[in-house]
Amino acid sequence: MKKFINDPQQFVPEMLEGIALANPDTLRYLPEYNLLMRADSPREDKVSIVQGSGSGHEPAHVMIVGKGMLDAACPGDVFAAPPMDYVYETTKKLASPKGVLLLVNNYTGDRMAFDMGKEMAEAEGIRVEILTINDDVAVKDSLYTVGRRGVAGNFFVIKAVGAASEQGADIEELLRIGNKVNDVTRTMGVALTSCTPPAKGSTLFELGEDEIEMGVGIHGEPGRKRMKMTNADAIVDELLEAVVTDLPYSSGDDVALMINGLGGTPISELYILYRRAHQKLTEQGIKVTRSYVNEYCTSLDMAGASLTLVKLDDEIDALLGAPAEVAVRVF
Amino acid sequence: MKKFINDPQQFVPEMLEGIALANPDTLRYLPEYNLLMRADSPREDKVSIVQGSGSGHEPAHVMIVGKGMLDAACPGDVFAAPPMDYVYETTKKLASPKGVLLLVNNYTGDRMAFDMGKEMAEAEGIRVEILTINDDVAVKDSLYTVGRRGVAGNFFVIKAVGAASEQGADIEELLRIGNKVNDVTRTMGVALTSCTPPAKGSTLFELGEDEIEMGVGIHGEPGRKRMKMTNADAIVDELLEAVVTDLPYSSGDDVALMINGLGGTPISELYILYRRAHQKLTEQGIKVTRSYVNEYCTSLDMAGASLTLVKLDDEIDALLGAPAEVAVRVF
Amino acid sequence: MSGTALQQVELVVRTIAQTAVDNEKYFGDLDAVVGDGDFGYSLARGFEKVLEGWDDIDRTDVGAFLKKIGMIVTSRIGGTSGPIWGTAFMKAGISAGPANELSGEQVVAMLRAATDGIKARGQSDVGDKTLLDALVPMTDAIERELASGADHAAVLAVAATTARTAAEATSELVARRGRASYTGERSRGSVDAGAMGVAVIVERISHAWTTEGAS
Amino acid sequence: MSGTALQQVELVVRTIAQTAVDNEKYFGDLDAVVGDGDFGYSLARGFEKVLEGWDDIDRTDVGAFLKKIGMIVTSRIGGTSGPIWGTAFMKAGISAGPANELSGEQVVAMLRAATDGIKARGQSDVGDKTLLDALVPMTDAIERELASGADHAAVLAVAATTARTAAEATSELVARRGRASYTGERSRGSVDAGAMGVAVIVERISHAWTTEGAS
Ligand SMILES: Nc1ncnc2c1ncn2[C@@H]1O[C@H](COP(=O)(O)OP(=O)(O)O)[C@@H](O)[C@H]1O
Ligand SMILES: Nc1ncnc2c1ncn2[C@@H]1O[C@H](COP(=O)(O)OP(=O)(O)O)[C@@H](O)[C@H]1O
Ligand SMILES: [Mg+2]
Ligand SMILES: [Mg+2]
Ligand SMILES: [Mg+2]
Ligand SMILES: [Mg+2]
Repeated sequence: MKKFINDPQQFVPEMLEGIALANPDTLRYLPEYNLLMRADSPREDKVSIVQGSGSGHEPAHVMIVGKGMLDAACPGDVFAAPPMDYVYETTKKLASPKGVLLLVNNYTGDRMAFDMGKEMAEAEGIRVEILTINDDVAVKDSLYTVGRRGVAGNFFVIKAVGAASEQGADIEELLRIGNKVNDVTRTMGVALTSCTPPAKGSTLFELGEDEIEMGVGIHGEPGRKRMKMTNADAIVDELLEAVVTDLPYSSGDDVALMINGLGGTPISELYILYRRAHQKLTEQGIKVTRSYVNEYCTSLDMAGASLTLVKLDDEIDALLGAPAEVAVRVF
Repeated sequence: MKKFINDPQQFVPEMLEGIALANPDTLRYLPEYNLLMRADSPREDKVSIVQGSGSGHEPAHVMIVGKGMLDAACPGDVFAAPPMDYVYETTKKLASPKGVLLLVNNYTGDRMAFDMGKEMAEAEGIRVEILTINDDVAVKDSLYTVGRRGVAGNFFVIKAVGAASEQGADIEELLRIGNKVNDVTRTMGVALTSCTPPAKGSTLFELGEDEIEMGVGIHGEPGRKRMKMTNADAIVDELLEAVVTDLPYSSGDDVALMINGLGGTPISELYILYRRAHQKLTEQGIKVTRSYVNEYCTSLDMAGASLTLVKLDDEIDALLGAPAEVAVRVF
Repeated sequence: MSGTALQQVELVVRTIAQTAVDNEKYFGDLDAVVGDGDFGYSLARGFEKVLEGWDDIDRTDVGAFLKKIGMIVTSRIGGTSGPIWGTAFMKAGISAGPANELSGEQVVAMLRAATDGIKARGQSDVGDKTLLDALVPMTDAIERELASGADHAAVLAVAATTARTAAEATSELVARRGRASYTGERSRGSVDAGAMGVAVIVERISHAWTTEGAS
Repeated sequence: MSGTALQQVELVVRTIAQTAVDNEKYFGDLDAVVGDGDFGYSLARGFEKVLEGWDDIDRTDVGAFLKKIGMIVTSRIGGTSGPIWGTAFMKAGISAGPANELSGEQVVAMLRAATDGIKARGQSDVGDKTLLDALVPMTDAIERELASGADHAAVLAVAATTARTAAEATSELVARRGRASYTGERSRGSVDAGAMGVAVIVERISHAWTTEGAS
């Protein structure tokens, strides 16, 4: 393992400290609870938006705290949901008269920690709601699973509720908006390589020189199937087919298209994927009116990508277009 | 080699097509010359800012065409300067009465192509100036080399002249500003792994499991020395020492600090580097008032990073803070 | 091992904590097969905290002690294991109450409270390929042995073999809960990390009971 | 080989082009040692274009033909090699002028024009560890052999061995121009890609001259 780290156990705290140092005016960092929050939150007139989940998915979610996005991030260790009392303490710190909305990606550990944290915060009279995100089409929802995972599509839910909360929406309205966005958002990912959690020091799984993992999760969980490496266009076609037919998206729809890098894939390759996806969607009469090509939700240093579609209407489009300012930025 | 590509020879054109498809309103793509330009350039009242260089450094420079940055990018193939007639045709297409400013990173191939392209364009009455960027401290300037390389620091030169040209500066003024920024900008990089050019299909050089290359170039050129892998803080200390003592930057200075990922390193690790650099600079009385932590100028899929400092004064600070809009973005 | 009930419970808990710390890598590797590889790290970091604060833990009675352990575990362990393991200790503590002596029935009741707590918290049951697939058969075996009048050391020996056999049998199962469930059929063929963790821990408890009890 | 001067020049240029295309990988690997590995790719892509448009190239005279080749090469090859190789062809063409016959002196003058052009364009000279370190000794050898009255095939054979020996000797040099110069002392110990490319090409020309000339 060659990584820019010091002590693997300090991976998350040192990263958080770095983010805080780079944004001294806008962010506040409370190391006791891995808590990164807006310096101007909580506000009387605004529902606080919080997301928690394991780390290792940067820029999600610790680098998207800021105006128009999250009020706070509550990260756990790499690929591990935050401990329950981090959730509880974060919720207390972010308590606003308008309430606290906890955005949770649908994983067992996260759901349990947030359910328990919510209960404890409610016992102290804080208004708390949980919104669960589950956009991954790779996992078939059934009685025998814990349901679909939340992956890169969570960006759109955060963006929409972040914008709406900035405009003064109350917590019921935010739940409506968040669920609405989640309902029209679908993602599937593919891994070209495994990833290396710092504390493990070796790759999570093995992929042969000529193998890829289709439908991979963002924690290195195996996906739908392992297959032979093939060219970019063929990979996009398979991802797109799975995503488009799931909602389904159909001719006449306006969509946002996201090609999300998983951490080890350069942006040049992401645009090669984007090109094909855009062309194929256009052929099917589906119009791409918003594009997102970058890293949004990664799996540490994994080479790979995911493809997300969001079906747009005027309300969602306006919320996605609203201004926002976060730590991950170019300028 | 596992990459999201189709035909390696189409790597650059397909990437450019992707960028153009994702930005239909703001960009225009002319495949004959690998030319990506602002849809609203050239303008009568604005010097056109053009950068060319080899590809493989994305987002530099093809994804930073846009308002407040470049008017056009003129990329060559991966790690190869553009052919001279691409430069010539690009200059003609961007010809403005106020002139065309060509930003060139200091490499033999790029300088020759741009010198020749400039001569040919001038023969047709176009006003053309060349500004050379050479911020890499790893290469000692001497009679026996071709001088320092241009690396990630070029972002700051582009940002400054892009902003100034938007405000109506004439070409002499842009040369003054660009040279001024270049003169106070210093960079050094380190590679944890090699990179794989698509057409080569295998890594450019070999680095042992426990080796890193200090002072690496952005084309996989070997650097100052090969050394044993060490922790993030020690690596930052070595980069910083080389950069700080070179200008030198000293107590009382305000600086912009950039930690640039080389393509295969996740942003989480970049913030671990940022943390140390910020702390060390603060200890030395050097104040970081602008921070840049992201990928700016990569070497394909290389794991590694570079550290850049820019000494700020009011003029540079204002230009760096001016608004800009480019293809690489979060929202 | 003789001693008060609290001393006995302390021995069990300390052995659990020490085993978790000692097996960080092994447990992590088990979780990497169809999970995300952090089970060992999560347990180790949490139980490190338990050992660090060991002397200051409330020892009013067995119930208070176990509840406090449950709180440390829940608040310091991330991932799925924090809530699951924390709930188990908490529920066992509530079941024990202000006891100073623990009968065989009480011990079984505490174990049932713990596994019921896990089921409720994880919305899971035997057969889902989780640590329940080791814990529940083990509890059954303990109940049987105690009823048959075996002494503590003998009961623990049977508990250890039962947990090990049951943990190994999880490799036949398809995961229906936890991260491993996303892989469906592909989860068959490898043991569940949580179940195997339980087996290793119970073996260490059985060993400690005889050796440390003798000192 | 007999034939007109233009036919002879065509044979030489076609062989250069074909050799560049055939050796894409080998030339690239040479450049990867202390450069950036694209020398083979750049040459191959450019000379592919030369071969594609082969029949349509201006054949008014040797000078026009070479100048047109120089333009294609400069405009289609990226990196350092485009301007360097393009300049060489262009300068050789200008030196040849509207010739229909080429004397030995004229050939040497064309080669000097080419190497002088490279020196000016690249601000480089013999000893900087570039293709000049094969081209210049080769030109010297050709001049000597022609003066001694050797026939074309013999001259070319000597040119080929000279270029090969000179190219191999570049491994003793430290690069002072081009990307390899950034590595300073570390560039010692491996041959220059451009110089070795020249050697391989001249060997192929020497071979083609006798075999294709015989047909
Ligand atoms: N819903 C559940 N109920 C009970 N136990 C569970 C459940 N989900 C997972 N487990 C247990 O937890 C173990 C994984 O723990 P851990 O690695 O901390 O979780 P994760 O990384 O998936 O959040 C599994 O091996 C299994 O024994
Ligand atoms: N300044 C120069 N003058 C002459 N030849 C040069 C010069 N610089 C480099 N070369 C030659 O070009 C070769 C590399 O060509 P190429 O790979 O196209 O360049 P790059 O990738 O460095 O732009 C070198 O091996 C050397 O022979
Ligand atoms: Mg986990
Ligand atoms: Mg090159
Ligand atoms: Mg796990
Ligand atoms: Mg090269």
